[in-house]
Amino acid sequence: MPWSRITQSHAAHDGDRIITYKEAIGEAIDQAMEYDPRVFAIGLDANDKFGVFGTMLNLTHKERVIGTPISENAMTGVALGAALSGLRPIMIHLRVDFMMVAMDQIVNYVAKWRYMFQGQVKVPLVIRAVIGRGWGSGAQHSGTLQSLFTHIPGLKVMMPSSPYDVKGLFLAAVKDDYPVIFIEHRWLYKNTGHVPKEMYCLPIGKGHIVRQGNRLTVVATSIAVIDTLAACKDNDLDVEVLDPRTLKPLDEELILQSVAKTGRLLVVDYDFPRCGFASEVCALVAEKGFQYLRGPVQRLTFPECSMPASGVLEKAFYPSSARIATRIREILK
Amino acid sequence: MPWSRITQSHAAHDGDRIITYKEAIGEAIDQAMEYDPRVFAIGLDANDKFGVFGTMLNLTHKERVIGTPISENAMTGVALGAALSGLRPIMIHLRVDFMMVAMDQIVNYVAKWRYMFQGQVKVPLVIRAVIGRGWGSGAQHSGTLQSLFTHIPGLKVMMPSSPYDVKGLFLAAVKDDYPVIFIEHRWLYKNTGHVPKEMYCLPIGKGHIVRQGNRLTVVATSIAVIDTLAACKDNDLDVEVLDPRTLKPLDEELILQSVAKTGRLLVVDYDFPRCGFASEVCALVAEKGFQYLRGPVQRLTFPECSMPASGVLEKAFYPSSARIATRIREILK
Amino acid sequence: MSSEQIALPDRTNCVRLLRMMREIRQFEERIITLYPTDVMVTPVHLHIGQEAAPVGVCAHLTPADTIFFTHRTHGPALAKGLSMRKLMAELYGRTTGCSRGYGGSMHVVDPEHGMLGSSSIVGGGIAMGVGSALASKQMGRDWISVSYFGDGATDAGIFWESLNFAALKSVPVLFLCENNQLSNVMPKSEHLSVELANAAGAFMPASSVDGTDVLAVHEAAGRAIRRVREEKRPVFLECRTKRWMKHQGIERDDLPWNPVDREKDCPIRKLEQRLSEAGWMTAETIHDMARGIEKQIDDAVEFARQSPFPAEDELIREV
Amino acid sequence: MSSEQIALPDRTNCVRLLRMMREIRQFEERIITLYPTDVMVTPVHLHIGQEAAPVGVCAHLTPADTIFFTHRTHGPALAKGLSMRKLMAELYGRTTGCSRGYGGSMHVVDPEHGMLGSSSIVGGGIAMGVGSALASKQMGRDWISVSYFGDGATDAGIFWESLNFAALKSVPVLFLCENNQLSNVMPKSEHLSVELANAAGAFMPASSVDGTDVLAVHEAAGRAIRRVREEKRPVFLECRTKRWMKHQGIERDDLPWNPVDREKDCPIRKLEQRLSEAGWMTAETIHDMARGIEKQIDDAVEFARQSPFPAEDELIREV
Ligand SMILES: Cc1ncc(C[n+]2csc(CCOP(=O)(O)OP(=O)(O)O)c2C)c(N)n1
Ligand SMILES: Cc1ncc(C[n+]2csc(CCOP(=O)(O)OP(=O)(O)O)c2C)c(N)n1
Ligand SMILES: [Mg+2]
Ligand SMILES: [Mg+2]
Repeated sequence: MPWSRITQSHAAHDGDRIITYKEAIGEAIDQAMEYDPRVFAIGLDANDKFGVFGTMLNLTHKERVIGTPISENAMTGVALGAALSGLRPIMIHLRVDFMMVAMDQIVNYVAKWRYMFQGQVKVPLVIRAVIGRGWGSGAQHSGTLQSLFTHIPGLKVMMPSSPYDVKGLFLAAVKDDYPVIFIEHRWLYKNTGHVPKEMYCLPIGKGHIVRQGNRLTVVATSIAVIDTLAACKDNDLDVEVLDPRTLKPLDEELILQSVAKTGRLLVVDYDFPRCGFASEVCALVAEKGFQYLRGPVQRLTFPECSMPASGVLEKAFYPSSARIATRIREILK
Repeated sequence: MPWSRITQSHAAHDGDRIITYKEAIGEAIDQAMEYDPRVFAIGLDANDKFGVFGTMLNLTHKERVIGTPISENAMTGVALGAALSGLRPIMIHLRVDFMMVAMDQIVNYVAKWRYMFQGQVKVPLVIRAVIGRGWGSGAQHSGTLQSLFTHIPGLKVMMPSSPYDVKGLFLAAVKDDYPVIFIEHRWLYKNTGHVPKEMYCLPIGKGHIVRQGNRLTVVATSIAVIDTLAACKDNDLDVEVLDPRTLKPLDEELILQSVAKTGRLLVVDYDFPRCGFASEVCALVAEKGFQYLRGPVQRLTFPECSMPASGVLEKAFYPSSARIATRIREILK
Repeated sequence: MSSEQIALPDRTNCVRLLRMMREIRQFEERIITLYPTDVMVTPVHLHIGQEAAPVGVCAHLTPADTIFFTHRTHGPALAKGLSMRKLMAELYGRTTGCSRGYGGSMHVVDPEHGMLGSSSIVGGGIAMGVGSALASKQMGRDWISVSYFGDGATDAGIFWESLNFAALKSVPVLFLCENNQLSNVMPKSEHLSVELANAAGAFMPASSVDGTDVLAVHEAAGRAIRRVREEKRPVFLECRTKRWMKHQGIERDDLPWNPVDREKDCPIRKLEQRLSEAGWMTAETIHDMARGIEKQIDDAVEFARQSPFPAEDELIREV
Repeated sequence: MSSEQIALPDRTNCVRLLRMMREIRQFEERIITLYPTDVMVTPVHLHIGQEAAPVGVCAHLTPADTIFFTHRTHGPALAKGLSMRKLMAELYGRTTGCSRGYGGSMHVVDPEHGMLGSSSIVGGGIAMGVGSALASKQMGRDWISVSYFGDGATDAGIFWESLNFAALKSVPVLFLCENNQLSNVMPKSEHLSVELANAAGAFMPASSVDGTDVLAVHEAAGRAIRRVREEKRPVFLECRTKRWMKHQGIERDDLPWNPVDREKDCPIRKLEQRLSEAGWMTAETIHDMARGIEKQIDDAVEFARQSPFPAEDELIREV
């Protein structure tokens, strides 16, 4: 299965076809499975009629989608064992919260296996984690948790924000011989964009300037990219918006270059604040790009509490493009 | 059980009795159990003849130490259920790595319970996690993982470095009606220090300047405090060493005050680097103390890989007082 | 044992069982009416059709007995004593809700009635029930605990770990599996390869009962709970039920592998018929009961509606 | 079935079984000799006394069959085909070790012989074995997989989850429990409340065998593995063994609840006696065998000693 034949595309947005984020991920899964018979999907409710929020409804190889019991820890071990034995599993979690049940397998096994045995066994395993927002679901069903995974050496973490990126990164993830945590925000699913029909892989660890600007660098992840762009557009802000696309490996250089130009940094990441991805990027810049900084680095994240259920509190909890705009204006004042 | 009668001690080192760290934690457990019949201990091998590395060998109330099967996830639920029902459990893990099996309970339950139900139920649960160093144990038996826990809202995280602190903080943890992750580095067990015989609680969230200095603030945790002090002493460095003692809540003010004086920050934390506690403190200072900074913030942590087994590699992996000294001298150059 | 063989308990008890089942049913039917108006912004997992299980079990529990259930909260919560007002207000996201609006439909609490918090992560509550029973034993008290869960939860390792620990330490807990043969849309045959009473029987006394028949549940649960209380040991009981509604939301289920006979399988009808036969209830007294419950629900809705939302600045509390 | 009732397999096979058991025993006895000199800086969990289990099982496996074991690696690793050189070099922390010095005693690998990595976290490897069997089935191949674990691992939820999934999907995996009745210093009665073959029997064919008798193991494992291969389904087998050494390290165990009769319970003696009786081995041929193995171990030690340590700058690789 010469995945090396798949184009490595660096173009930002080629193709003249416009499809949704959901279609793009679905197409990537379908193509990966068609292209390589070793690829299969496994997960709780992955094979049911809802097709993982519609992303896996129209697969050519439905027979390679395996439903599972509510046994996330063992299922991760099963996927790992299958990966070591010659398959390329795509494991699926309908909510990232359920991955906590499998943290032992993820942290102690999946992340460490390749290192512990020095590449004599490879771990071509992609774990899709769908994230979303509350709608009254409360603390146990609203996690994002990218920072936890980014903390663990041995895991790659991807959080694409556009249909183009989600397809190219997903295929890159399946092609890769390291485990990848692939985090998809469900509120992106209906978004549209240019996506080539053919298979392509984006380089892993390359970020992307999604908006040019001079006075501030905003590093944003996943749906926060969309909210930040809206904030900048609506308010005509002279701000550079950078989407790292993969949280690990991180495109440090691109971030530092941008801050070298703007002199200021805001990180917008929808996750808990302490020891989070926003902390990481701030620390990186204050460590390696200190000389560029003209003012304090800043973070915009979830507050330091779990997700509440009631609508009023949810509104207070979640960042938004309005809140991003306010913060940016304060910084630029 | 009026825990409020227990002194709140702020003195740095009172008492004329010198005991080991191990004895101090043992005494704290014993006194807590004697003082309050609701306190009990539960954990795998917690009741065996090794007595949790000797910390629980001489308890007055051995009958309140419950051994468990290798079922860390359920056992955490058991401890939580007991805590909600009127007891004050001390849960014990001989290695922090095993807590990954229980991450679902820790992240989705223990951390969220009090918030989700707005204090109508309280979670007086202390989870002791012993950490250590490799000695050829390899990647699955050498974790430290404080950053993971610090990331999660709803958990307090303590990492005392001295016999005095370990006793005072442990009693504060047992007294507290929030869950506490209590991390003890095994290499501290033989260290000695002044420890009062009577019960006392240290305030939760108050750090501590363990060495005064002017040219650099080093924030260090657990055994890194000891290594940093050795580095400073051996090299006669004009460095301020700050032990936050609790990683969450964090004594932000003390850190900012110190950096206001020294203008420079190094964080020494023996954990993985990305989205780690070192990142957090660097981000904090670059965000709220930017005006004080005269140079880049810096981190000294584990490298970005799992723990190797072979001695040579272990030596390369672990920071040491020598390496801390080198880094400090570079910063001060 | 099938319904007909079971002797009716005394009249007061029977009427109580009926009323409780009707409260759950009618409460949820009201949710179905109100839900489309978006006054409840929280996912709901309805209990309609399965009322016999929580009602038959909770009839044997005191307020001091604890219970730990899962995302499908309304049935066991009401049966264990949560007030309709507090539950409705929680669904409405108000400060007067049982969880003060922070929990939502899946996360309810009521310490006064032994509900120390429900979990929407499948499985974990089972262990909490064991922990609560351990506490009772440690403290030398006489309340017991119930771990209440669905068949899906038995897939999870924590279920087996909990059985093992409870048996090892002999703590007074009832493992109550409400087996509706479904985990979301998956039939039991796809998620579980054992008969539960059989597999659990390796760890402790275990049995199975028709969970659409409240008298059968009442009897079996009575026996099981008596054992838990008297012998201070764990017991497992499975209630075989049918889920009438979709896993989540307010629509009727239509899975081909979940054929529901809303006449035959209805626990409320079954009991009403027995009570009519016994001459203890008539169409009229039943109607009166239903109307009384409707009024109670009206009151709960009104209470919820009038209650305040939490304030934005109360977001970071109790953390 | 006890040893005497079991017909001896053919002579070549018998000698092979003996040799393999002796290799494990003598290899570990050498560890005991060398360990105090600190040439091996890694915790060891010795397999002495339990050799019959891995040897009797692995005799039926091909190199393509996969196996997933736990912290007590040496027995199953050698029995499955790991070379003494690679294992010794790993204990010495050298680049020629099976895990290139990165794994240590508890983390060994040898893809050529179906060892895709062992885990020192108890339990998880069981699921990996199931996953590997799933892969074989998915790919339409004919190798099988073995999940190899101790009695302690059956406390863990992942064991039960794995049994369930393997049974649901009918994958070709042998669950092999090496039950030494100990989890660290805890007797089985304190950590597990069921008889394993009984409890696992709810999920799949399950049986138990005297794990100190290699002929008994060989026969039972042969039967079990044949079923796994032919019926392409999971089977559970328990080998009841005795741990002679402390859980970890090089001392003899002395727990009162673990009385060991080093004459009667010795799998090597038992087989040697049968072979002597059959006239297939004599004191002399046994002695020769032992000396041959010693030479092999000398060679492994020398190989390890001569091999280089990893370089410091190779720390961050394959991550
Ligand atoms: C650990 C975990 N995995 C997956 C889910 C998603 N989920 C919610 S309810 C449910 C089905 C539960 O079935 P069962 O336990 O039988 O309860 P029922 O809904 O039938 O009452 C699933 C899979 C979850 N909540 N938690
Ligand atoms: C999840 C986890 N918890 C605890 C431990 C510590 N531990 C290592 S080996 C062991 C006992 C294992 O017993 P068993 O599975 O019977 O294997 P044996 O040592 O008897 O071969 C324990 C508790 C661990 N490695 N992993
Ligand atoms: Mg169900
Ligand atoms: Mg054992």
